[in-house]
Amino acid sequence: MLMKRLLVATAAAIALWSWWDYRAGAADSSGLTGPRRRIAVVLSVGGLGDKSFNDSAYEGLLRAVRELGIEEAHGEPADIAEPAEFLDVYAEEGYDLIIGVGFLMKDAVEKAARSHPDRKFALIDAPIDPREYPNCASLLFSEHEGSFLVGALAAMASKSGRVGFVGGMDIPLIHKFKVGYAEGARHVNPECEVLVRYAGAGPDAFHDPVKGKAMAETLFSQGVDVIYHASGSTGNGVIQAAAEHGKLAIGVDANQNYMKPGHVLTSMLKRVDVAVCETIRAVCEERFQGRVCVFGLKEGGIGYAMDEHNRALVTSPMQERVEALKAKILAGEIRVTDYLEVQRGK
Amino acid sequence: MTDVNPPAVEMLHITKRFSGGVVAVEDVSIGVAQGEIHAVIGENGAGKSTLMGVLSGLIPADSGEIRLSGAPVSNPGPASAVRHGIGMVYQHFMLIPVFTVAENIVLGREPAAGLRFDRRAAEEQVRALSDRYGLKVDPAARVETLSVGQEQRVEILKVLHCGADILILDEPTAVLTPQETKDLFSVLLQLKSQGKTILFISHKLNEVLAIADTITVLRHGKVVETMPAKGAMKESLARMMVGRDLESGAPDPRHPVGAVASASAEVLLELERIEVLRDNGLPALRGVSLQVRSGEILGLAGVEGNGQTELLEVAAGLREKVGGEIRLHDGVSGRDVSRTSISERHRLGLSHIPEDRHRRGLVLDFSVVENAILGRHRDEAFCGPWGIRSSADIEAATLAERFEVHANDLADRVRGLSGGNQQKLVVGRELARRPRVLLAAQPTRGVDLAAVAIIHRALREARSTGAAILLVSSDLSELLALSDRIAVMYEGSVVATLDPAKTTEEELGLYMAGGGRSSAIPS
Amino acid sequence: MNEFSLLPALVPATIQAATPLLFAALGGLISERAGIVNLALEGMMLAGAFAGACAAILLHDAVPGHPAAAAAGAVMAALVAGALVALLHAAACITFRADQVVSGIALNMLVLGLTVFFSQSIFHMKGGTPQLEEVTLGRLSLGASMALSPLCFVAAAVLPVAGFLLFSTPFGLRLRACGEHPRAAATVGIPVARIRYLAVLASGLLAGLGGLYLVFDVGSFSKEMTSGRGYIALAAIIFGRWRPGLTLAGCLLFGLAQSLQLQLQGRVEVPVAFLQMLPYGVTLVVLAGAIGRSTPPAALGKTG
Amino acid sequence: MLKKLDELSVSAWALLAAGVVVSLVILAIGENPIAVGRALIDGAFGGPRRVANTLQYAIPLTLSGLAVALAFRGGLFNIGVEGQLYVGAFAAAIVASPVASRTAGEGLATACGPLAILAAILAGVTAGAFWAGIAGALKSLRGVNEVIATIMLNWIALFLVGYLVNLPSFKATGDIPQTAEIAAGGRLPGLFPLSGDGAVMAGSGLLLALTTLLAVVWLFGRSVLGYEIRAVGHNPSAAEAAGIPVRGRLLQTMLLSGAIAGLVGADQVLGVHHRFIANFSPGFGYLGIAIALLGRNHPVGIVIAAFLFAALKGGALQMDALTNVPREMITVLQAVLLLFVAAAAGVRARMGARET
Repeated sequence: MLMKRLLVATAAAIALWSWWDYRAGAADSSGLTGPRRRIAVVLSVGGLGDKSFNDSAYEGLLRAVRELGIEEAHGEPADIAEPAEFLDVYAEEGYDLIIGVGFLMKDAVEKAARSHPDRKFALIDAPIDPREYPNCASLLFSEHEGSFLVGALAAMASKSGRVGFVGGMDIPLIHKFKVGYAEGARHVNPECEVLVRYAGAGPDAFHDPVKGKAMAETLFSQGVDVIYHASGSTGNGVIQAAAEHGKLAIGVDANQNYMKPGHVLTSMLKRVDVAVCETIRAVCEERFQGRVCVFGLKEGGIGYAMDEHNRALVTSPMQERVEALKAKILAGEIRVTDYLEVQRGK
Repeated sequence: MTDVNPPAVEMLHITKRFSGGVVAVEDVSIGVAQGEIHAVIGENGAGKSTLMGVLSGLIPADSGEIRLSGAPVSNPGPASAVRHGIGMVYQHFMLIPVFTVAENIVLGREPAAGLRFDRRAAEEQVRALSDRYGLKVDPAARVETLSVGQEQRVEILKVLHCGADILILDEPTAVLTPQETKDLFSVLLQLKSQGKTILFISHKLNEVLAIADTITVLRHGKVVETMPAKGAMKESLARMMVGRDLESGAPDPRHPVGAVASASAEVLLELERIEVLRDNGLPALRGVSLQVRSGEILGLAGVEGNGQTELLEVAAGLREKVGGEIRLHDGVSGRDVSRTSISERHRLGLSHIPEDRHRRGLVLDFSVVENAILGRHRDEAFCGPWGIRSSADIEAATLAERFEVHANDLADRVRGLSGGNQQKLVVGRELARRPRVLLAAQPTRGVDLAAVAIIHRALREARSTGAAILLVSSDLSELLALSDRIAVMYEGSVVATLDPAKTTEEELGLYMAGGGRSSAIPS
Repeated sequence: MNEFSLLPALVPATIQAATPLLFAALGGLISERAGIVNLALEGMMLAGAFAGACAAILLHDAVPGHPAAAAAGAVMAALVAGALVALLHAAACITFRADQVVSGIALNMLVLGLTVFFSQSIFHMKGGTPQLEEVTLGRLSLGASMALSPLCFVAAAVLPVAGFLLFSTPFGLRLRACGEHPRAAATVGIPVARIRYLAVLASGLLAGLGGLYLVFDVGSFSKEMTSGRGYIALAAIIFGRWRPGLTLAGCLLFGLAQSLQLQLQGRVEVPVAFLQMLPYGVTLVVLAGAIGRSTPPAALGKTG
Repeated sequence: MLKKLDELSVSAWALLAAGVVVSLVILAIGENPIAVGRALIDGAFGGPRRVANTLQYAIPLTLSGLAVALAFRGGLFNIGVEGQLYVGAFAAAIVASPVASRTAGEGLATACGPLAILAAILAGVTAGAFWAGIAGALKSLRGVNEVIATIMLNWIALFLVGYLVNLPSFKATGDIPQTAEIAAGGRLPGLFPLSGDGAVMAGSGLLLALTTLLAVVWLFGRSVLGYEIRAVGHNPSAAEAAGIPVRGRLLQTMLLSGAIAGLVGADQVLGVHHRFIANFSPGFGYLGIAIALLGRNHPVGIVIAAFLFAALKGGALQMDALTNVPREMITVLQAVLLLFVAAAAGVRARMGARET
């Protein structure tokens, strides 16, 4: 009897929810004709909504849908075993290109590339040997170059001469951001101090905004007034803290300037969207090949964000100076340390 | 009495079934007049407590009606019962140990000063109430520090504080000394004189005849008769309770059958200056020394809470002691088993029929077979390299037959068995060990008379084969019928050791109330 | 490494880390004092966080320009959502007499799933919401260096209120009676089920606020953002031996450990992991009775 | 026997009810529950790889269900399986990796392999038992509620292994907090091929699970230890009076439960990931609670429940990959299921209680 009442109540609650459904019309704009390429993206653990890495990759996929008329699918793994399963599912379902997002997926992509030699794969952020995996492209970024530029901006904007860095995990890939950033800051102000914090040891470290905020507040309390984060959605907390404390944050991967206008100095743009969309374009134009592609300043894969949200923060002398630095890097006059290369060289 | 005033309480056609179709009370109707003491008597399991539970609203009836002063109670439940002035003193006290006396008593109708609970007013109210009825308690004391008798006073005060006009007392004397019982009765008479209506549950006929105005006899969930107490005969009441004459085959208690141990028989169990603390840190046993000889039943009398339970638990190994020695004799020399594990004591020939079969005696969710070997499951007879052997089934079947344990299937859970069958299973299992020493606590509590007879027979048989039996019972007639000697305990000490042939229930009662310290016969 | 002393930053950081815990712990305390184990605190917090974020964003979209109204709506939504989960827990535990621990675990799973489910269907974001933009609760300044969320003060105010309610009012006496000996309470006419429902409901309201605190702290909702704080609150209750004052101490201890490990990073060579473990270890030690005996309400967790 | 069936029917009804509730939720977001159901089944059983995945996922679920159920039978609620399996996994990994990598490629590897595997399994089991034993010891010696103790220990375990795996001596080079890969000789071998070409194998973890299952069946069906554990679980006072060392049995129950949890970890390391990876478990320990309850603590029921959950997981992934229904729907389904089973059990217990 009570059970029945409970069921009725649940149904009513659900009906209420569906009535309140906020969903906009389906985003499917499939007006295109012809045989369509089918492309799948397997996102990094944490999934969509990080406003940086994953969202950026997804943005690239959607752009390909719009511009190239492909059919898309995307998977959001919930644990470390699932990326491999998603890759398998998409390969079996006959997707032409399957892109793995994030260095955590390296093993899984290699394995999938081995067991599905007739499919094309791409991996973002970690190199895969094209001689061994000819059906596999790796998409790498010169994060150190972009980090150098935002580091220079940070040092210019800092009044205390003390800038901060919040990383997700204490790992080589994040060190690459940190080292570039520190070099940029010191290039502008050799006295500049860089305080570094990491969110944690597990993949969770990239989606814990509560912790990100606490870390940023700690850094602010220690005299830091600009913080650059390379920590996925953990950085949302960093930006929030900057807004609350009247300090500055620097976004990463995607343009995060809009998140707290006036408090995000700039964002280090890592155009995962560009890399994703270009790789898809290569497949559509039948010129995909297994190789390591590096997206740097030169390729437009890396940059720093300027828009109406940070116009007031970056004065034109500052911007001129950064542009000069950028030109020097492009010209090879400044060589920013690539931490990973140093590691490999060791 | 005229019919102008409707009875204070009327219960009409009350039926209550528990799951499994067990009928607790069936079509029971009783009426209680304003200002009388109405006793409800019956054997254990006759439905007395269930009926009163229905009246107090704690147990919802399946059908039937309750009327108070002629008005039907529309929405029965504890709250409504309290509103209608019904208060019940439960057999198992409904007190909160960590609350103070005052908090317990005013709970549900607390005096308040603004939003705040007015503790001082509460204590004042309790003091006034306890003065008025002569029920002395300290309102600020925590209930967990009180004695059982004091707890009962708190319970009665609680009911009075609720403003109850109708008091229900469920076996109130079970835990009291005769003196405390006398005090209780004078309180009840005082309450009656103030116009309170009292329902009194008991199975002790003497008490009922002493205090009640009207008696209702219940048997198997049905009313046998309601009659005025004046002129009622003890024997006929007893017959109504059990449905037949009291077992005529019962041996005369003054001439126990079986081998009576001589003073020279071997001492098998020896307790020396045992000292034990209660859970609350107060002394429970103050240097008790006892010896039980082969072929002897030593009865242990005493009001509940005077240390008998603790004594048996210490001997069984279930309770720590702070002083003294326990020796089990194996024919040559006594071995101090104070530090010996329970299973080792079992091996040395000790058996224990626990006082509470549900708590200590049985695993209710185990089958009859599994319970039949509980404690003996590591014996080679039942246990092989691959686990428990099928010989356990045979053992269970044998036990069931010998002790008349009625179960549909030996693989059924014992939870579904009646209390008598459960108890017979426990007794049978413990005796099947062929113990040299048997500790028997309340072996016949709450079982039907047929089961009592079987259990008594089994205990006598064990004695005749040379076992030493230490028997604790709150049923004095049982003690007198079975024991070769009776030791009386009072406040943690043995105050007397008596010869059952030369004593009476009255004399026992005197000692149990702490009325003297002497030893009638040497132990 | 630098001349900045720990203390000025540590105090506000500890208070901020302890606030959501305190909300949940006080709720749990009330519920457990009434005899209902509340493992569902985690789910209640998460539900409060999600509903609060949704309300803030949707109201702000619907009626732009009134961030204060949206913030008020968020508070209401968090309270309602926490209460809804509490209602389910109460129904399961009290009406259906389900195992309280199991019900708590199931509800935590349920809320986790539903937040992702609905964030997907409402915002097309899996397990997250957009930024709250200008909807905030603001900050109240305390001296020069301390500006705290108003919710910190609410939590601080709820503490004595809860303490007064539990230990100084007739209602509190009845509530504790339900947790100690429900049958005894029932026999004197106390509506045990109703009081237990109210207690669990109170825990839902408070835990909902605890979740909301997190949302306003970071300005958006993200999947699993409570990350075990409901369980930590439970530990704080045990640490506090079911007393409000000591429970506060427990919450502050956990808050301190959390902020200390952030403060000390880069300063000392103590592995962060050990600082993170510390409060859990201390709770175990407290449980083991090494620091005084901890006695839960007698009827805690007993069904029926 | 009839009673057992009756008890499982509660689970079946709960499953049906939960399915109805979740279908309504799916309808509410405008999707077709039947299509979703088809995707679920296809994802779980459509093709050898998916069957293999379902099987592989059912192994840890069965084991952790057994771990929880074993403790339940002994009257203990082990919420700590998650922490225990992490500790077990890490122990197995550090034992397996040096042995296996040193002998990799050499003739010795084939000889050492089985021994290394055995040693690693043993290490995992021991470590899991030890971790559970802490809660067991606290329970039996100090009367500490094991629910809270195991929750605390879960956190400590997570931080501990998270710290250890990042130590230079254990961490493999690279960005991921994981230990070095175990060489082929140190891994659990494939058991039998599931696809024609032999590319998809059923892991020999299946054998581990089966052995454990049979051991648990024997433990509670016939063994004296199991009898005593159950007696303690149902009525510790009576067990004590019967001469059963209650405290010892409580500790042993926790040890055994933790040992099975450790086996889950060892299986994941040796048979699936071939290394320890931080945060590898998708909550096997917590799912084990749901599975034990759904399977009514009965080994057969647990296997059925574990396969159900494993199929749901595989199907959910497929659904997530190819439809608009988020996979958290499965979490919702499991939660509702658990709630219904718990409520139904409560109602039955109340109806069955004899009040006197």
